[in-house]
Amino acid sequence: MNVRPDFSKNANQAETAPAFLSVWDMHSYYGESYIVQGISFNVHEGEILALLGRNGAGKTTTLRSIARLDNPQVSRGEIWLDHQPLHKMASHQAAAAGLGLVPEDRRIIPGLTVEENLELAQIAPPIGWSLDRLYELFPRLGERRKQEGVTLSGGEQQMLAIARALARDIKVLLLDEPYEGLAPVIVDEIEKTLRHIKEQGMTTIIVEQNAVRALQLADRAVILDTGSIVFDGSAAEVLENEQLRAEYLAI
Amino acid sequence: ASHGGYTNAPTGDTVTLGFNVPQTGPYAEEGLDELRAFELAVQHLNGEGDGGMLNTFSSKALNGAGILGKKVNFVTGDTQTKSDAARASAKSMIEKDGAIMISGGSSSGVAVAVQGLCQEAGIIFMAGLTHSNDTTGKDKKANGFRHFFNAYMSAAALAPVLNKLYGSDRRAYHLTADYTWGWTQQESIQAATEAMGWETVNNVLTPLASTDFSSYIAPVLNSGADVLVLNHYGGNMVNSLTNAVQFGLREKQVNGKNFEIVVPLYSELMAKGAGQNIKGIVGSQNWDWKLENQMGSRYIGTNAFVKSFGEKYGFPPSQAAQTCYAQTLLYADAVTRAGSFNPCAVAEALEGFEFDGLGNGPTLYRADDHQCFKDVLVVRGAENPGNEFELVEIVEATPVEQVTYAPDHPMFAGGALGTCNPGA
Amino acid sequence: MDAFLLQTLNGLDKGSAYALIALGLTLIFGTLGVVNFAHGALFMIGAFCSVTLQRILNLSYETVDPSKTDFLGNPLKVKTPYVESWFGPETGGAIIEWSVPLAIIFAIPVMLAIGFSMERGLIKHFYKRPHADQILVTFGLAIVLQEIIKYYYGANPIQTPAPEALSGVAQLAEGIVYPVWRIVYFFFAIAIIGAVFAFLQFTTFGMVVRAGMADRETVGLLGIDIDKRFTLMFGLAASVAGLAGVMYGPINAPNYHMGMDFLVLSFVVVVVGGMGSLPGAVLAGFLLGILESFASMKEVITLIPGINQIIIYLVAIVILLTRPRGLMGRKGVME
Amino acid sequence: MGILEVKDVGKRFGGLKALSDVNLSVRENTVHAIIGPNGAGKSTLLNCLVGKLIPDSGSVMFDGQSVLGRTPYEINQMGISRVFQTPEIFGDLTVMENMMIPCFAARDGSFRMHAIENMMNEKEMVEQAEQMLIDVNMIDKRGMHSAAMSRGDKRRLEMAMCLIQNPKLLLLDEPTAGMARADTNNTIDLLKQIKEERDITIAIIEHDMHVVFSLADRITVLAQGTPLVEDDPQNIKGHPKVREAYLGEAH
Amino acid sequence: MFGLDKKDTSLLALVAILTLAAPFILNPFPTNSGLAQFNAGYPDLMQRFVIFGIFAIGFNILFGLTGYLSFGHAAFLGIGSYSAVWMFKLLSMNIIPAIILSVLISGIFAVVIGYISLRRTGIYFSILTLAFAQMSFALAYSVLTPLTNGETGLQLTLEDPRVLGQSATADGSIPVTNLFGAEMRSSFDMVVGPWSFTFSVGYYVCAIAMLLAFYLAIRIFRSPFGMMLRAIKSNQTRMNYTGLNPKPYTLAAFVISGMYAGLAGGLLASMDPLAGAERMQWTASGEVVLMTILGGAGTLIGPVLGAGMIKYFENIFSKINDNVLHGWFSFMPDGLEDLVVTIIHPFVGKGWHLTLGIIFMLVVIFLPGGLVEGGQRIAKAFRGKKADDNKSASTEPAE
Ligand SMILES: Nc1ncnc2c1ncn2[C@@H]1O[C@H](COP(=O)(O)OP(=O)(O)OP(=O)(O)O)[C@@H](O)[C@H]1O
Ligand SMILES: Nc1ncnc2c1ncn2[C@@H]1O[C@H](COP(=O)(O)OP(=O)(O)OP(=O)(O)O)[C@@H](O)[C@H]1O
Ligand SMILES: CC(C)C[C@H](N)C(=O)O
Ligand SMILES: [Mg+2]
Ligand SMILES: [Mg+2]
Repeated sequence: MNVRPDFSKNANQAETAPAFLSVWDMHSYYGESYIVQGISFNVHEGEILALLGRNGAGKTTTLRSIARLDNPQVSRGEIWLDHQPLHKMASHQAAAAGLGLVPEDRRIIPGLTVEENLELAQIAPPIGWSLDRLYELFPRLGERRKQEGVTLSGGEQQMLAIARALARDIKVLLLDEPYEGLAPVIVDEIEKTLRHIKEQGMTTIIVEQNAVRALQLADRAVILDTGSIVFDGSAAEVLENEQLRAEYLAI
Repeated sequence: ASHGGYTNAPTGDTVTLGFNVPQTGPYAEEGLDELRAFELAVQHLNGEGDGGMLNTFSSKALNGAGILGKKVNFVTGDTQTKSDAARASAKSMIEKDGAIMISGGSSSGVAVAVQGLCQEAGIIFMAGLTHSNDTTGKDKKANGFRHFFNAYMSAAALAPVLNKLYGSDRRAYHLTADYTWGWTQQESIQAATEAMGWETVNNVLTPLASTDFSSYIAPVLNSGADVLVLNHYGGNMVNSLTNAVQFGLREKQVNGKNFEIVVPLYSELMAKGAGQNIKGIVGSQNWDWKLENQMGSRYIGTNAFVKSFGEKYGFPPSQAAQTCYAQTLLYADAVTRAGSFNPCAVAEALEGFEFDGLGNGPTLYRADDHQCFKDVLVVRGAENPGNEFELVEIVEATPVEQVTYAPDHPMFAGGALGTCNPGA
Repeated sequence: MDAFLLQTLNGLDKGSAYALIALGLTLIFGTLGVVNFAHGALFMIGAFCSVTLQRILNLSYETVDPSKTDFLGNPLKVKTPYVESWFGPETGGAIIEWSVPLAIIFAIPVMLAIGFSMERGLIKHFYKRPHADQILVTFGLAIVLQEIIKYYYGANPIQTPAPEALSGVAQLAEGIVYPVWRIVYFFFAIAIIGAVFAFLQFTTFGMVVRAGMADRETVGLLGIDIDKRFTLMFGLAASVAGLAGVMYGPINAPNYHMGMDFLVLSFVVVVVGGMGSLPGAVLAGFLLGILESFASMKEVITLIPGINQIIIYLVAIVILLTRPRGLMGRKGVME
Repeated sequence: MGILEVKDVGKRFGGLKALSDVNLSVRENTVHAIIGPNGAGKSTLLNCLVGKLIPDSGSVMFDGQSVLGRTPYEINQMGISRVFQTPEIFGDLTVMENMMIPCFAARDGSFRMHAIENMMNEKEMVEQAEQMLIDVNMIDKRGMHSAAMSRGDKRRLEMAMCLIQNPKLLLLDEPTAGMARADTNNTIDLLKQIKEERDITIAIIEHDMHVVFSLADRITVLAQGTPLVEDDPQNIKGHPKVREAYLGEAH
Repeated sequence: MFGLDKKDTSLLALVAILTLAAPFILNPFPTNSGLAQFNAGYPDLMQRFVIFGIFAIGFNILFGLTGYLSFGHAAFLGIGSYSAVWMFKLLSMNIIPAIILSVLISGIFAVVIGYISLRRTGIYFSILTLAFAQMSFALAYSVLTPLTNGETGLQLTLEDPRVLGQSATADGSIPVTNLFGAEMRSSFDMVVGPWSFTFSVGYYVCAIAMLLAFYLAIRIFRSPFGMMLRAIKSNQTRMNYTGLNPKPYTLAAFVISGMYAGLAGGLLASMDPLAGAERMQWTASGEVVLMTILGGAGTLIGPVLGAGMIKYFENIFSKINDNVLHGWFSFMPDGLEDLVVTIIHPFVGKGWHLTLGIIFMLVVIFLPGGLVEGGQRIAKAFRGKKADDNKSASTEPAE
């Protein structure tokens, strides 16, 4: 097992429990555009972290960097998940190490049915929720299991994307705007699910424009602005801090 | 460049010849053998090596000191067996390298196209491999000369042998490559064989790009034909013959006779490609390296050439090599005799020129159409090759009289030689 | 009637070749999304595997036979293949004679190795590049491979005959004979096609690769090492092409440009079959093979001159205009 | 009589009835919101209006003319513009070029060849486009390669492209999904302003109730392919069926 | 100038200078030096450079802008050539009517083929165009021989009517193609010391045609029409929902590029009055695709560079034989000389294809944008550090 360096002192918050996912001084580029400009933060096991910021702040870029996708390129920095150095891995290895990303544009695979999209997630171990259990959570998907995934309605696709992440046995769930395009009832539903899996020990990072909702769910919040962290603290703090909300979240 | 009243008149102490052969594509092997011969000829002209056929050539004008005292240089090009590319290559030899004579080619289409170009540019074209009647028929040009034989001659030489071997009561089925050469050869063979009593059952044109001929061969089985004539060359021929053998045509009995296959235009390079399948199959050739040994000293020059070539390259020359070698020597000789590189003077020296000692026996360069007349070989794939080079055995050397035709023969009608063009 | 039957057989046979080449091509082209202009070259290399094996088996030592002379009048050198001297002329001769079937065993590792190294070394970097770039690089590669073969083996065709037992003709019915090797080829093609289908149908491999082509990134996010599978797929396709080439040798003697001769046609076959559809490629291969055979019949040519030269393209146009995605194409693949 | 009249429209996908007996009348110069659970058929309905799908039954009249059987570009030329659920922009072009294309379409119709006129010499159009970019707060991105923008920005660009065409009817499919709160508010303002200044009708699909209730003059709730209720926003909010099927408890 | 902005004007000016001075630029080596082998400044090759440049520029209007990859463009080149040669046979040897007819006839064919092929997109479109071109080729090669003279190619003969000219000249030759009397074949040699430069009428006619074609291409690239074409490549759905009908735009681009090909074909025949069927074969269509990608698809100058490069290899490298090699390296000791020649041998002469294949691979691997990108990189390297310093400023996030 790899040993995780202790970054915790550098994160500007009081350390209580050892961090589960650590991002240390991460810099990311799209080609020549410098997007994420050296950010560090920690997430603890079983915690929900809200990653907030305006359009173009670099939230998606941060999640993609953590998930080790080819683009953006992480030029410097370290990412550790449960003692494993993610920054040395390719995306499929990061996934095997326990990372699950629900990408912002859902990325339902064309040409595959709903069920195949889910089966695909269960080809490489470790396997998480069973299909039956997923269909229970999202009955609409069960009804449409033979339909081609990309012909689902926007909201249904979002459900499929989340279900697909849960179909794998993951340790950290990265959600990029999971509520987008979902009917309020469904948002409630998903929120419930997130709380539920949190109780079972899931660690989550959620990026969401609906900041209030996200903050109500989250334990902690990190606010990004032009690729740097401008706030790292408890979710409640943001909800209380008028100025912060106005300046970075416009709420 | 224009000095001396004709295109590319050599000014320095060298003269440049252009050898334009297929170096890529399906005829590359022929092209390379032609190049070898050209190189050898140039060496001999410049007095290097053993002199090859210079020693046996009936004209003694050449002395190994180049042409008219100028050292012979050469440039080479790739025709890619495409008229377009061949013309481009020839043009560059003329425009860039100042070539004063172009030789080579291995497809009649290409030869005709390049011959046309040379006519326009005022350059002598000494055709290499081209067998279509049209080259010295409807497409003949005053600046163009062909040493190689043609389809008519093949037919004239083959017909009596076929008659002797297979009888006069035969039904022939033709497969023909769908282009000039195929057409004229088919026409010639059909005419010659019908004249001796054969019947032509069918003639099917096959696309040049075909690789699998099975769908053309299969109908032969039940057509009632007992002879298959393959008017194919190169890869086409290797494949169609292979296919025909696969379909059991050679073991077949029709009308109480053995089924026979004829490949009117033969070459040892093709024979090599066709391997076992070629055994016993009859065709015609312009020349063969065993000619002098087997048919006597009428074909003097053959051994001298085989020796020079064989020692340099390690294997005997093909007919392609021989014809290109001969053409180069003939050109040099004509220049020397004319005392000028002027194409019109050269043409005059070549027209009606009678010579011997270049391996084909006594030969005439006929003035009317610039076609050489000489004996034609009827050959057959060797049943038991004595060695890896003896793939072809000579059946007969058909005397020149038998293959000579009148200049106005209908198969060659249609074009005019025109007047010689010195260019510039 | 016989003529019809014969042409159908011929068509099936031509179709087998088209289908096999198209099958390999569509694995790369329709599944990995790479326009592989070097596929023909892989077919050609397969054929040259058997040429090479034949050469290896024919490796000989020379003895001088003073009683005979060579073409220059020197004493003749006689060659005896080592295999014959090791195993005796009987067995040795048989081994040489069976070189084409033996070449299958020889070709599989060779083609896999070529396929793997080609994918790892070159193609891998081109998945995300535009098709145009893929065309340029694979075309360049095809030329290079072809020229290398030409350099070593010359431009002329080289015969790779079938073993005696499998050549000759078989009597199929009264008055209907057909070359044995072509029948062998047909069944060989069917077997390969069946094996590939089974592999892709009864494993998740096919689905994963298809998904990977549609969206590599997401498949990676699901923990799947798609690169490895792509490499394997490429090796598989190269082997299919290579085996098609090995077995094709006895039908037409291999030469260095046989791949280019088939290349354009196999693209047509794949597209007519429909992008991304394996059954489509096979179906189109057989269909075009049969149509081409019938179009070469004298009766047909007389009716429509030149039809034999254009039939494939004509049919391709008609099919593509009436069925937007070819016979069985999937939506969104290379549209 | 509304500017858009949808009568008895039905649409099936295989065995699935995506729309049945949809009747809808959108009055001129109003904002008509269509809401409903995921998969209710909202996007499908929009697709039927713009020629992307052809309904199995029923009729769609716009401005007194039927749109059925017309191609998408013809329908657009009639005055209907649409913003998609996932942004459809010209990714290879710059933001400014993206804006110019609808300008030319408005000027030249569906096809006209200006092969030797210089695009950027069309002063008037360029100015118009720039003004629009200012309105949507994107002028600083005018030269940017549009594929490289964050998704919120793509959304805004697409909307700007639709607005500059001066459509009579603007169809918006979740225009603010994924947009930061601040920009969402800007968008609301922009739409309001446009509605006031121009002769425009807007049909909007949205799951963000804040947007819906700020803008809509009239709301149709679609559920399982049929309109559940159509009413004023006030009444919808309190409608029990709507709450149950769609809004959930929070609203 | 000419309605172009500054950058385009200087590009056009640069290209104009390069083409007009080509006889100098392409003959940098003294005639007698060993390197003269690399001189490309003889009329035929210079003509080919610009003619295939025209072909590639036209192809790029379709492919570079709309992304529709036609695999049958050589058909239009062939049709253009046949039309021109027929004009020489029937009308007169003046190239103007011949070229006009080439452009028109290829245009007509392009309308028909384009109209049908453009009903499909992507690979399906490519295969449709390929099929049409292969059919044209096969027919020209065989069945249509009365029109095309099959494999040999359509040639002029002394018996052609040439109603507005003469069938044969006084001395019994076929007359030469000309532009109102100026013969395409005539040229003038300028000898400067050991150098020799050839100025050919034919070349300058082609060069001017190329400059016009290039200028038109720039205008198209910068026009609303050009932008529409790029929009089609980018997103046809959005195009449709913006009220634009992509079909006529793509068809127009197809026809324009077909006419460019026709022009190239007509010029080819004007320079050398022979039209061979091979110029319609798929390999010829493939060649223009390769030229365009090699140079840089979608760029203005790229296709011209690509065309030049391929034609250079075809004509110069194929002519380097062992003899020439020995000539170059004769200064070396014998053993070394042979070794060097043996090493180079596979890559030149009959091996020129091998070199070309390797170049294709190297360019596309290391210069994803084609030769143009190579040029840009060199330019950047020259501008040096300065650009690097600016980089950090420009890489800040956009917001
Ligand atoms: N593929 C790309 N190439 C270049 N730049 C990109 C690319 N994707 C995003 N960017 C730039 O990176 C910056 C951050 O983008 P990112 O998608 O991370 O923002 P975000 O915080 O997720 O915004 P949003 O809320 O709009 O999704 C933006 O300025 C964007 O323009
Ligand atoms: N091409 C198709 N084939 C099969 N089913 C389809 C197709 N397109 C849509 N559907 C189904 O039709 C239903 C309506 O889809 P639609 O996209 O209109 O929903 P929506 O109301 O826009 O939902 P959302 O708010 O989630 O975007 C969905 O259940 C969807 O799965
Ligand atoms: C090479 C030649 C002897 C035969 C060739 N096919 C021709 O056209 O003439
Ligand atoms: Mg984002
Ligand atoms: Mg929707």
